[in-house]
Amino acid sequence: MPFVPHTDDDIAAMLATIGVDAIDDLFDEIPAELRIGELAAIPAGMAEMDIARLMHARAHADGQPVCFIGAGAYDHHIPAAVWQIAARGEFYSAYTPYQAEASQGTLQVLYEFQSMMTALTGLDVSNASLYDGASALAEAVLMAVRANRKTNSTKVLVPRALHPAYRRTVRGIVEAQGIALVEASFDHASGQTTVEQLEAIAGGDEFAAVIVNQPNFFGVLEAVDALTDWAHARNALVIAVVNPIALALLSPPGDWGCTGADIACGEAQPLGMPLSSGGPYAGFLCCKQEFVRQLPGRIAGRTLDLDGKPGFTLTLQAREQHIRRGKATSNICTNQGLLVTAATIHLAILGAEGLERVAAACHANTRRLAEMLCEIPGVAPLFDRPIFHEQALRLPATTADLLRSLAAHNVLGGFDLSLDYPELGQALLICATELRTEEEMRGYANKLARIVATRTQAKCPVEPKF
Amino acid sequence: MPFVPHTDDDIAAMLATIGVDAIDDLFDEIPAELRIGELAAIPAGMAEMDIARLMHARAHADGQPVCFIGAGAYDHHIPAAVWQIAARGEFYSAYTPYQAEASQGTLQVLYEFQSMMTALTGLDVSNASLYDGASALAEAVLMAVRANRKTNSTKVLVPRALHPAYRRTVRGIVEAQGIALVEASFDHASGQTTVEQLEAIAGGDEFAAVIVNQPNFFGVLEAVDALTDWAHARNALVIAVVNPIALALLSPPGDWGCTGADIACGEAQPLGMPLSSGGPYAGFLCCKQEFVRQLPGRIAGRTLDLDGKPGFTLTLQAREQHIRRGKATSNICTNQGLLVTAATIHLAILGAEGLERVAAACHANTRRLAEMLCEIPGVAPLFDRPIFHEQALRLPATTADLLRSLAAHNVLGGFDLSLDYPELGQALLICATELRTEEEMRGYANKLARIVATRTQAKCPVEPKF
Amino acid sequence: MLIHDQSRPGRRATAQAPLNPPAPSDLPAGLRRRARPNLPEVSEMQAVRHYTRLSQKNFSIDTQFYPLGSCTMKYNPRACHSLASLPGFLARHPLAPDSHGQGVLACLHELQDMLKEITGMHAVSLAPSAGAQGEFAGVAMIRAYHRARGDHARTEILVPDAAHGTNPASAVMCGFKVREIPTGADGDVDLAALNDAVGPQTAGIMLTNPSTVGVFDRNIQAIARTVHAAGGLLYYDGANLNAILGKVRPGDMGFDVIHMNLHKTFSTPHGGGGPGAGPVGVSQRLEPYLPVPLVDFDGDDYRWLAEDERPDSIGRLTAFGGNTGILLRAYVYARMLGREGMGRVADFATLNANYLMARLKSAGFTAAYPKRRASHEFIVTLKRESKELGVNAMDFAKRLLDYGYHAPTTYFPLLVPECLLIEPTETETKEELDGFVKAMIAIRREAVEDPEKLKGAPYTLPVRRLDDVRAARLLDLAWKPGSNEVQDGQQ
Amino acid sequence: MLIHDQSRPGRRATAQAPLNPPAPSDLPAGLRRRARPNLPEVSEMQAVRHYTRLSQKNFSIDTQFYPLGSCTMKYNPRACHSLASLPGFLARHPLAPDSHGQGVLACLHELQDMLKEITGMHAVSLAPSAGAQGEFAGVAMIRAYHRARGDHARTEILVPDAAHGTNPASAVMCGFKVREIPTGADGDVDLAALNDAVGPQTAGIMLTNPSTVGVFDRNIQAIARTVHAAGGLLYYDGANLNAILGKVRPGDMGFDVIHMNLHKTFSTPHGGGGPGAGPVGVSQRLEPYLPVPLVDFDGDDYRWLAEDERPDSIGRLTAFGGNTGILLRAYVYARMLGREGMGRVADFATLNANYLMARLKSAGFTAAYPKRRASHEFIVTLKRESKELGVNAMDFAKRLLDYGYHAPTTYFPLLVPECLLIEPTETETKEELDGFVKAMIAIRREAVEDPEKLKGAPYTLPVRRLDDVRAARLLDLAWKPGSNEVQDGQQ
Repeated sequence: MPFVPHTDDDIAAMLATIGVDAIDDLFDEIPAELRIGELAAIPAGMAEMDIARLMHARAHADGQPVCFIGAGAYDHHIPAAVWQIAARGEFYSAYTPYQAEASQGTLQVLYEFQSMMTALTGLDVSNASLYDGASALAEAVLMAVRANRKTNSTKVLVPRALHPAYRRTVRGIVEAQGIALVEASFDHASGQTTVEQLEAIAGGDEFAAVIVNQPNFFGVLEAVDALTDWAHARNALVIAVVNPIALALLSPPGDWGCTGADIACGEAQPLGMPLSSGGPYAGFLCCKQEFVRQLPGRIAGRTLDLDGKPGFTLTLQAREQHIRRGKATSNICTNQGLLVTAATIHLAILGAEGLERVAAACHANTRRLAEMLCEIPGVAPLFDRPIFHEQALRLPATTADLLRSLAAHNVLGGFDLSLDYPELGQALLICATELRTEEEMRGYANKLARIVATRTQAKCPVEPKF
Repeated sequence: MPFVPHTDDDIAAMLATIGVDAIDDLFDEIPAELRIGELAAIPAGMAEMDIARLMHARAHADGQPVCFIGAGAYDHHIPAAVWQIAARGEFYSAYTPYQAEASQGTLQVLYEFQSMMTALTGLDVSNASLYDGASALAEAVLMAVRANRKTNSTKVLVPRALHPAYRRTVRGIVEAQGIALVEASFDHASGQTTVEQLEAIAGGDEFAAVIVNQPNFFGVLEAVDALTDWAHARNALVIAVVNPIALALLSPPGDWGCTGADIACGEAQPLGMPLSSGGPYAGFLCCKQEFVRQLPGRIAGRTLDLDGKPGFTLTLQAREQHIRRGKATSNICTNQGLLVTAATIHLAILGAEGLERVAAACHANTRRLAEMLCEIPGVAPLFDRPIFHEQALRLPATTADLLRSLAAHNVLGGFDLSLDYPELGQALLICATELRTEEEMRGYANKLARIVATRTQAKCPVEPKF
Repeated sequence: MLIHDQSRPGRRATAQAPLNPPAPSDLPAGLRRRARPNLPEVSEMQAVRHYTRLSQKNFSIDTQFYPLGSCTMKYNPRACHSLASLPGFLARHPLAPDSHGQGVLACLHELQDMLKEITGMHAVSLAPSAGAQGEFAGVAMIRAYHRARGDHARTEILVPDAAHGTNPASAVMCGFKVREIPTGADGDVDLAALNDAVGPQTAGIMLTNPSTVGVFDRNIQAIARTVHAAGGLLYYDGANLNAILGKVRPGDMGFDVIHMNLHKTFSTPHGGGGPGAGPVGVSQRLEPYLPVPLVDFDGDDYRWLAEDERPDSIGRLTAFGGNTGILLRAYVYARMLGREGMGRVADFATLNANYLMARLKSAGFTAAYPKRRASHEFIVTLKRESKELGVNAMDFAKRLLDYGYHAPTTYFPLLVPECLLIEPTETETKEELDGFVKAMIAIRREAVEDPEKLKGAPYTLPVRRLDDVRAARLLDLAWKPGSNEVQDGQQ
Repeated sequence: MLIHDQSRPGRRATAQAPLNPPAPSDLPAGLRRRARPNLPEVSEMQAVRHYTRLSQKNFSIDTQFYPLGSCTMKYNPRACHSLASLPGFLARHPLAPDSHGQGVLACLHELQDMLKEITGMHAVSLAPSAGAQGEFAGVAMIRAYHRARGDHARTEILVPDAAHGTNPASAVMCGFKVREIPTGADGDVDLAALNDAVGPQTAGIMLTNPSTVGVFDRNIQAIARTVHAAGGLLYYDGANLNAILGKVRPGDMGFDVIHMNLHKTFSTPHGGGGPGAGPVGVSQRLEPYLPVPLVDFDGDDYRWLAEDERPDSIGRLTAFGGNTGILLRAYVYARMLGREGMGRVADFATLNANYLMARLKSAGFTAAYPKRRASHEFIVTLKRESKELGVNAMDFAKRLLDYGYHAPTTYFPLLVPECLLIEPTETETKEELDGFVKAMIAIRREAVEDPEKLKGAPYTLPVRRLDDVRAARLLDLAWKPGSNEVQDGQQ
């Protein structure tokens, strides 16, 4: 009986105390016709050494290709200390800190995380995490609609240059509440979302909020000050979607425009979370002090104990579902606490300067890789504006086809923009984090050059008909 | 400055407090002509992410061949819990528990380890570890010579069927103290060390101790009761060398013969320590109560505190070098504490029944593999006696050559007995632990069959000259 | 002391960042931040020491008995962590092609299949990140189902008063109104009230069975008939699935949709508040609406199915595939348990709960539903103690911490006054349960002899009882430079 | 409570052993054990909880300042642990062929080279498992050297009175007699006494420099000349190498053989008492005698050299290659430090020690060698406090634990009465040192106001002061069934 400590003596004594003859008697309130025999389709149990063998083989099967995909999840160095500490039983196997006195470790970590996220975003308050960046944005949209007292609008302006999966996630989560998402395109030359475009699509309508992401999905830097001021001028709140590594170098949402963005959210994965096929990650959500009571999710606060000694506790729980039920700011309960622990340790170890170095190294590597790839005939930057940390490229052949060939050589060449943005033609989004070496980038460029050459040659015998 | 926390302000303030101008002034007592410039041959420092890349590549370079070598180090399953707990900072980064009150964790672990080792060996007391099995045996020999009050002999009888590396290690460590090691051969048909052989080599001489190992290096089971009684009849102490996994099933040294072995030692590696190219492992050393003051190394004891509450402390330190200096029982200071922690957790998790299952599975796998290999023409058991957990085989071609070919196919086929025991001809020692699957064993047998066939065929054109 | 208080300008863990990155001089000055963010500047050792010491201030399953009702705090096998953390799994980018993910996809597909078998549902999606997101997805599928049928009148979701707060919150997030159904005196749903409540406006009902009062609703078949007859669907909140694993299946009870909390029943770590994983299972008619992504297997290869192949899906709940690392842990756990092990979970979780209830009853404590079998959990009400001794459930809870036990869930469910909801789980020993009973008796004795002692508890933890009112009033939610008016005392 | 006290017959962590191994019925009955060994029978969770909680009862570098003189308790970088624990390294059998070990051998060979450069020696063997084994190997090489020259009269090893106890013990293990050399009043070796002691019977001298009294022996060149002139060799005990890393090299000082404690200078973990690693370096004339195995590199491949290729070697110290996993940790640490980082170790270890000594002196404490520079450590003598206040060094040490600091080394070296040997290491912050000074001052104030308080310390640890005399008298060294007369109190 794996993980069950009962001996035969224990069972006999316990049944006698209860006053029944067999464990099965304890299920006698379940209607007999509902009881099942055995779970036939479940395989027999395995010893740890056997499941270990299976899992090693499967992990091995996934390979470890050289990864040049970013697109919302980034292959960063994680200090060895981060998970050695986060995986300590006291963090790993603790519950939500409802009994504050027995959870000061977790609670102080949450408070420190909140402190770090407010420092990074330049906003006043932070919650203690949501599921991921995309669902955090959905919560930000719901929050903005609730919080905007200047308009009654339930419309939100969403840039098309926002991550496609984010746009889909937000749509799925908020539309049931009658919120309308209006999509604003981008300038096809610059890759930027411009005030002119917003103006054109907005017309005379009111909006509860405008989403501004920096950099945008193409890696292009948006004119965040202008966009923020435009939104505020129309009484819309501004929701910033930002990459926490980029914030080491870029203007924080709290500084955008004349009065700053109102809400900032994003994906905390770059802060110490392994790629792990997409999760667990953590979404962060910060806002100005005036909106704190609309902020969903758990929040830790500092207070005093009976002896006047400082301590930490979950606070503002009256907003949450376990108290306020149907009237809560969100249904979220379990969040991503362990990932927040990792992110907090990660940020403490790196500090502002470390984070800045990571950001600078990623940026330099991506630019270097783009340079190398652009030496290949037909490969060129898609947009003419400054980028950060990701670069969109135009390709001379079908992106999907090129990526497939690269993958066969164990290179993951980037994100295929052509599917979500058919208007861009054959296009690719690349990213080279600080972990990518010159050699790996050179290897990618050489392989792509050869593949492109094959495709171009292959066309030759067919094309010169005229 | 990796791992140095000093800021410029700190340095200035500290130098001012000391009353010097520069850190270099603190080294002014070192004769100037001895000061060096820089360590030119040391490469520049690396970031963690860079050394991580290098180490991943090197670990990968070592491959993960399928291992059928035993010969003193065994590829056993280690529960995931063992090292997740042993590597906790409080165990990993603590010093020797000299301040007992601040080291109750480590001290209780040592006491529990000692309790487990005495249970396994059937002896009264255990120390808290030595470096490895071979050096533990060297200490056991020194101890036996000191402890034997019935003879003044400094001779020790060593079976040739003992691990060759153990024999070499013991020789190197004890001979400087004038101890003579006398080697006793084994019966070439049975692989056993017999009383007759001992008798023949011993003649009328006295011995301080006789070493008995069970199973012996060939995996052959020795008649330990007879050997023990023979030694005791001649006033020699008996030093048992045993495998702790085998002790789950085999008679413990404390039960050997009429009065039991006096000292037992061995390699604790099978109890939760990774193979890791040979270390760190841990040697264990147990003995009868009467010899406790001759037992080298640290020992934890249970006692009471000022409030009468039980606690643990290092005890009998008066035997040790830091108190007794040149008159100590040994020079050992640092031992293998962290490995003992792992072994203790490992034994607690497995328990006697778990250990028994591991032993039975290893034994069954080795027998099964031997069966498969013995289907190959020319491969046969080397000895005719019951074995445990390892099996010696006769081969139809040069062992080293066959092993090299197998290794090229990523199979480590066993230990080449031919080098240390030329009298055995071309011979191989195999071991298949509980981790080896039927498929892996079948793969080994098929590969060896093919290789043997090639060698035998290759001989044909050359040999039939007559 | 906060990590921020240990910060000194210029200190840094130099080994942890790239050594000499080129300056990003191409970034437009106007878009760059003017000042560095105020993050702590500490050495690597300071960070390690700080967070190691902080961890020691937590209770956890690895250190204490944690009988927190409705939370299923059982042993998290360490192998689940190490095997889900193999480099091949950790390094895989979520957008890597399926060709470079056959290992992880095989695990996920088999997990889908096992969860179908366990729950008796037709299909499973692993996408939801936690229970509440599973609830959202489930209710969204109910909504999608009715809408697809053109049945726009169904605007109401029924929820028992004992339900978790997430149930009504999730229903509201899906645009529904919530109608509460009372619990009968015997702990089962009040059938008459249910009959009165159902109608053409009923989209569905959300039920936990065994319920949060710790009993199995004996009328579940009648409830299913009633709701189905009215055209509504049944939603199963899987928070208490541990109680019935291998004994009875929600699908067989008549449920149309279910979420599971893998961080409860499948023992993935709670991590101080998460992550979880909240897969949803559905009957055949709801299958088209499952959230994406799903894992498909054609006999040769595994692959993700996304929006383009699942046009009727309620969509995507997070940017990528959900909490994959947690799903891998659940997979390892499920494979170690196997067929036999799963039934034993329910057996021994139930045995432990009934034993603990019997012991506490015979020690003079009041069970809220004394005539019912406990499921895997049960409620003790301290109403009498509160009245007679002036100490409440919270005082008991805080004092238990001093005895080395985590407190049970307090003041939930709301319908039982001064309640402790106690869930011992199957992984605890009889000795541990006996120790808990001993502590409860000792605390009641203290309550008689010195009630003030309880009101001051805890005494042995890193802090005494904390002032929640002050926390909510002053809202000190983040360290700011110079904001250290509240500071740790030294030693 | 011992793990044994939690044992119940038949309980077991079933996932951890093979499920259905065949019975070993072929084992002769007479050789089988009659009864199962009395090992604890517990569940996996019980073991995890027990050892997790035990760990919390330790002080450690990861949790406390640990200024234990001569032990170099500095930060153990976590990367060293994770990178030495990569599956490829852990899975490698010690007898696997060199073809399947080029990765690990490359690391070891480079480590040999780095240690040569750091120490100024001609060749290095990584074989010794710890410092004492390194000493044994070093002295054994001295013995082999003299014997090879037919110089059998050299039967004596000189050892200063301040030396670590391992020095004389190792010399005796190699068959030598030990002659003690006194330390002068200024902390340096008494040169006159040395001159008197050397002679044709002198095999060598074992020195630690900086010595265990925390000063660099300024006469080291004269000592070397004296011993060499008498035909003896110089052995360098590398316990204090941290103090001079990158500043001065034992080889340049005139030493012929040296051991290094990688668990000190190269920051591998102390692990509650080990494992360590004690590589030995030698000058050219001792090179043939190095213990095996050694790692050789021919420009293409790395390979182990063993007895057959090293006929004059003193031999093998353990069955296999030594503490390889520890050597890998040291390698990672050395590569992270690099050329610049190594010099900084000595710089800041020395800065911290001199700062702490200066602060304690100005707070009124007595340095044993007040006119000398501290090396990386220094001695405070509490002789005056002992005489005037009746509290001794041990009382200070125990009371420091209550203040959250591990005690310095007490009563070593033996020649300084009531001494505390204090080594802060380079990885501690100024704030931590200041906190320690504050605690020392506070404790002295307590000693004045309430000396009994100190004698009862510690108060805040899992146990009060332990009775060592009882421990040595009653010798309770192992749990035996029914032997629980000494039992933990509950709660």
